Amino acid sequence: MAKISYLEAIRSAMREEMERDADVFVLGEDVGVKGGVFHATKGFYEQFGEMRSLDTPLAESAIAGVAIGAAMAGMRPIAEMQFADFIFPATNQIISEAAKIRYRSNNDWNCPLVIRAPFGGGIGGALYHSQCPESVFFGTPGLKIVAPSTPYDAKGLLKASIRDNDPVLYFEHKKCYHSITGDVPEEDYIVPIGKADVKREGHDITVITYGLMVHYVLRAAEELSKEGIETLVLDLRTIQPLDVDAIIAAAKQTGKVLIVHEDNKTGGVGAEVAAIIAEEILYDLDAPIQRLAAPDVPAMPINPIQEKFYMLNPDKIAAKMRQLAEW
Amino acid sequence: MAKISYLEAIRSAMREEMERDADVFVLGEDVGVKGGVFHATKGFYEQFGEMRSLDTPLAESAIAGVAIGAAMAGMRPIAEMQFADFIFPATNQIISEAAKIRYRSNNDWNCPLVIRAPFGGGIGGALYHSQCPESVFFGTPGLKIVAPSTPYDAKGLLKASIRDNDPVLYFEHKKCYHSITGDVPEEDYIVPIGKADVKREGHDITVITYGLMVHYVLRAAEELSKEGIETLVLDLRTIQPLDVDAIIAAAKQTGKVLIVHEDNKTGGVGAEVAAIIAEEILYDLDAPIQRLAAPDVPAMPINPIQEKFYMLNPDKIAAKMRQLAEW
Amino acid sequence: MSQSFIEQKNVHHSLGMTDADVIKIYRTMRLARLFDERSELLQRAGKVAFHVSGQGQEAAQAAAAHALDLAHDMFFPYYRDYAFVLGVGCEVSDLMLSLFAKAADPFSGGRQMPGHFGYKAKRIVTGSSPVTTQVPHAAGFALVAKMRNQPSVSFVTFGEGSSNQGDFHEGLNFAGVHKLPVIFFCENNQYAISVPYVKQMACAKVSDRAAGYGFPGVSVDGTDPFEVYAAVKTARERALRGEGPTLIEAQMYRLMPHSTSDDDSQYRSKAEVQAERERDPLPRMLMYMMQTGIWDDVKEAELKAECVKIINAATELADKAPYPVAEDTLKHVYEGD
Amino acid sequence: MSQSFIEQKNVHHSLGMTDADVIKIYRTMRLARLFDERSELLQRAGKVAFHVSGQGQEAAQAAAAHALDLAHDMFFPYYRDYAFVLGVGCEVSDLMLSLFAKAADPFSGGRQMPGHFGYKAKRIVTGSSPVTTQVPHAAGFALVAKMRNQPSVSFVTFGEGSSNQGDFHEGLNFAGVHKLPVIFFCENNQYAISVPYVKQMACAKVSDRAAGYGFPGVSVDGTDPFEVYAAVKTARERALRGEGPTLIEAQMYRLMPHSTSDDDSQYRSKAEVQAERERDPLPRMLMYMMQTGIWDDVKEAELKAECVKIINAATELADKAPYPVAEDTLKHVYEGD
Ligand SMILES: Cc1ncc(C[n+]2csc(CCOP(=O)(O)OP(=O)(O)O)c2C)c(N)n1
Ligand SMILES: Cc1ncc(C[n+]2csc(CCOP(=O)(O)OP(=O)(O)O)c2C)c(N)n1
Ligand SMILES: [Mg+2]
Ligand SMILES: [Mg+2]
Repeated sequence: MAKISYLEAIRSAMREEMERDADVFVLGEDVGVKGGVFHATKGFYEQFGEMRSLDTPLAESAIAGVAIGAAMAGMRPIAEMQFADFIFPATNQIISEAAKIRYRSNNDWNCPLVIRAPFGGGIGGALYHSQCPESVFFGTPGLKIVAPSTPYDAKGLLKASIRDNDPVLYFEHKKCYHSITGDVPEEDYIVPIGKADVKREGHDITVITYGLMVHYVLRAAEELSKEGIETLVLDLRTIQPLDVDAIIAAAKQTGKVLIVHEDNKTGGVGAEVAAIIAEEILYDLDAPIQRLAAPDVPAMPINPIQEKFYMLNPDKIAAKMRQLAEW
Repeated sequence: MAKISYLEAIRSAMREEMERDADVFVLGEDVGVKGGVFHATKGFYEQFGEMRSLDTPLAESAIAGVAIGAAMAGMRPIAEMQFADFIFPATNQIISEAAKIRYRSNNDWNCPLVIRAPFGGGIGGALYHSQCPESVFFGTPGLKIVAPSTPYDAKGLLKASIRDNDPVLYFEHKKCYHSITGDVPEEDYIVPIGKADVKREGHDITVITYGLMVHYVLRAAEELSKEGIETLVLDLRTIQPLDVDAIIAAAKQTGKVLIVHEDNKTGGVGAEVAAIIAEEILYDLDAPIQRLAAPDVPAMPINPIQEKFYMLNPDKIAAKMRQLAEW
Repeated sequence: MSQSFIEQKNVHHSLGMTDADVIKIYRTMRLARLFDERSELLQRAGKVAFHVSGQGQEAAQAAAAHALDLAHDMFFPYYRDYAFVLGVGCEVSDLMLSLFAKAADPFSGGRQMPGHFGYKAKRIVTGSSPVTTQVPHAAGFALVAKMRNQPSVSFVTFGEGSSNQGDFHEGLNFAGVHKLPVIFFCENNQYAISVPYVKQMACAKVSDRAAGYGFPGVSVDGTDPFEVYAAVKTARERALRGEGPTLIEAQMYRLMPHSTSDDDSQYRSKAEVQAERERDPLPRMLMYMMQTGIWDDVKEAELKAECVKIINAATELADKAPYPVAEDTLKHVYEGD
Repeated sequence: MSQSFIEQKNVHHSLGMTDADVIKIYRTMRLARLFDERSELLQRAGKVAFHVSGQGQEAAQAAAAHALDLAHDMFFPYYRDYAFVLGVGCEVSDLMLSLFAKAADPFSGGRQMPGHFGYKAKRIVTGSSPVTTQVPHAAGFALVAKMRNQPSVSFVTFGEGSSNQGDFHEGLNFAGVHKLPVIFFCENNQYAISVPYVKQMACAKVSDRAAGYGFPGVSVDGTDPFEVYAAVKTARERALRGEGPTLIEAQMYRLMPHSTSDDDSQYRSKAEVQAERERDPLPRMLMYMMQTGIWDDVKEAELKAECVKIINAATELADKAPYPVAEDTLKHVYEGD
């Protein structure tokens, strides 16, 4: 075990997969010579050469589209969207192409592609360097979507994504890059796509979340624990396909469910989680299914006052959890 | 009152608004000389001239982007996406631009744009001429989204959309164009955005739906009525912002809720509707909140066997409604 | 509007083509045309729902296919490319099964519209309806060919209207920067559904666009199979030498309405279409072969009979073939399901 | 690398410009540079979080602004265009309020990053971060000018890297087809963050791309305000005559790292940057004015003092200005909220 940062987990997952499999390569804006604007691919250019850490022109639809072509040709490309906010020019390639290649060809072709996209806010990134765009792609069958919260999950899920034979959107939280560190095995491992993880056991209330919010929820849970309230924290890890069994089990365990996400509330992943619970185990519930999420405004402002107002934090989450516990 | 088709309702709404307001114009692929591939703009070229029924190059991002520019310049453009399936190249313009213009400029600029997009299946359109893409845009604050089911609503909502000072996505169901007719007032009227409509009263079960499915649900409700089950049918009409009050009232009325949509189940609008109900009135429910929707596959196949398997129909809906009633 | 190849007797020899090459190209054109005409009939008879025609575009398609390496190159055809896919090894029965949306359709198992190709065994990459998405894919395959040092060229086609999409620009630019082995082949049939060339773009030729990507653009008479063949051969050799892509614009005319759902009298005159029929590549190719002496009425009758037999057999096969099973709708969303 | 305008004494007269015109452009450049340098300092001092620099691009920006009609034209600047927005009427205090993300920021009320302009009263259309989305908007405004027969030209800027986006292609094509009054102004500063020109596109000049849209493309020395002024004037007149758009490429160099978050030593040498400092438009413009006799050391000192005073006042104002109110986060999603 070694303690590494979330960013290093991502970098080492890619590096190890590239060392293991010559078909793996990265492409994107500034991923080559510079090693990525967040340094996720630092050293790759030197180690693997230009063609395997490929600086592309500033054109996301081409980055996705060329990667899709390369994936169909038998490679395992990792395409980087510099910020998740800039994934939208590639929407057509992702939704009309990557997601539908296996299905439309009746299994003749497939598309083993990973698209990495740094997402999320709280870093003074303003409207266009802070977004959580997962709900745009969530609900498009054919895509897998992951959003790890810890270095262990980040590394294991990225390896699983690279080895997956279908397209995976890999949302990595920018604010976790340096602020979150954790133990990671020295040896090769994966975290399977589609499996949620109980990050904390508890019998009073259940909180279901993913991404940066996992850490905020855990902090809030610490706080509540001092007050005698024990929280089960389920980290979805994979957003699509959702781990329905784990969601049901976690909800049943306490009968009181809060779903927390950084993305705005309406139409978010939390809606589906709530709908699943309401459909499957309504009678096991002891309280209405609650959601806590960002307000329904287009994106977070840059000034610190409004960014803070927009973003959730452990205090806001703890308040809502307390309410639920007292229900 | 005159009995007109759903398509004629759309066409006459545009024509009347263009006659009323010189700032209204249409643009899109084949909307000019040909009058649109579905003839929604038939006669406009002759009546309003080339500049107001503008044939564009085959480039959806430009259609949206130019329309956004024109809208900011003070016009009221109606941009047609030839099929809703082809809206995806314009995603960035819609989500990053149209939706955020008012917010990011702190109310200095706004974008009174309508994007019309024929959506939905059951017409042998295969994977790429049948899709329901509303869930991709649903949950993006700053956008309004409507999806009318009747000629009355289609006309009234299109007029309201054109007069709205914010961007509206107007999803019109291709299969309704000729198959659905209905009474429409001779005089000018609008249907307000954001208001759902009870299309049938009932005290046994509640079905919440929109688009083509409204008609299928009504047919199923007829059927069930013969069996003594009376269904309240709520037509959302506007998908964003959802009419929360109407949803809550309709759900409360019977305590048994089924949400039906043509779009695939996971991450659909139905998830949000279910989540709202589970959050607001859990204790008023007499049954789990059910959803009936398309299977989670990328899109419907063209062959009639699988298209039929994919699409909902009154029988499949009636079966599910019966189940709910007997709960 | 060159009549040149008809007037010349041995264009094909000067290009290093044998008589058999010419006959092969002609056969492909003939087969594609007959398939196309049959499809129109089947649609009108209500046997199939929809057909999108490639009539008028067969010379360019068949000649291009013949100029490529079927063992190494990768193909990204668009929906009118019946002659092209026949030229690279598809059977008429494949096309018919797709037209009838039957389970045995090798392109999609009856899932996609007709004209949506994809057949790994034939090196045809799966395509979709939203136009031009295949252009970056072709660059992606070419990138891999370059990485793996394989003698493979990506050959991708699209209409002139589609050259206005962002993906055209981004795909050509990417290929240009990395000098990838791609042939971008624009079938300029003058219309994007109802919109004529002048309302689609303001440059005189689609090939003018190549200048913005730093590689050659050429325009050829797309009704002249020899011009097309030569251009594709040249582009292929250039690509294999590592010199990068070429944009070829094959100028032609869409003889039929956009699809069986279209009424072209809404936007163009019968007279215009009639005049363009003069350039129909099929009779002109026939005339060339007759004049060159490699063809005669007997051979033509034989070929026609053979082709009709193929079409009839394929139609019957496809008509009788089973549809996919309903529950299979759920298959192949992800690996293993 | 033309030194021409410095060597010539009266370039500006030959272009019909008065001495006052030249001084105005210079003043704008000077003010922008000082603002830029101050912003760097403020960022390093931790007073503000982020700055994106326009150093090296001021000549092109200031000269272009001066060639436009501030009462009729519409402006679509990109994030480095401080000199441009100052040239069309913004105050340094506007820039500072935006840099500090204060409530009184006229561009966004403290919502957007610095360098994200938008100010209806100054005819500046709101912009965003995803590059090139503004290009079709500019065509949209120009379409409206054409419909309403207004003497208004859309002037839109972007980096050369951004000319690889689909929206560049689609926007220019649309404007070309409809001969819209737009000036597409590419500030080619040789880098897209770390990616140098040759890895971005394979054409020799960005202006080569105009050929694909059927309108003129010209490349000018973007460090020469007179070349830029003349090109913009010509393009504007052409647009007003109804002859359509022009693509202008102003060639220059980004003297600073991409932004305060960037370390440019990761991808370019100090020597390269040093060499390019020779072309810094500011000292060269000063030299021109000195040589021409319209400027002297005293005037220079006065101007500098005046500018510093403006910058100081603006900094103080912005520093002390209040942030937006937390709950206002919820405002302006839709009309009336
Ligand atoms: C992205 C997208 N938008 C719209 C359509 C609808 N559509 C199908 S074909 C076509 C015209 C294509 O014109 P062109 O590229 O010239 O090819 P042609 O049909 O003339 O061969 C259009 C608009 C589509 N398939 N994809
Ligand atoms: C669509 C999109 N992708 C990525 C980015 C991140 N990004 C910001 S600036 C930039 C480089 C822009 O280069 P260029 O267009 O040459 O302008 P310059 O910064 O050199 O002035 C990139 C990649 C972005 N803003 N938008
Ligand atoms: Mg065409
Ligand atoms: Mg640049």
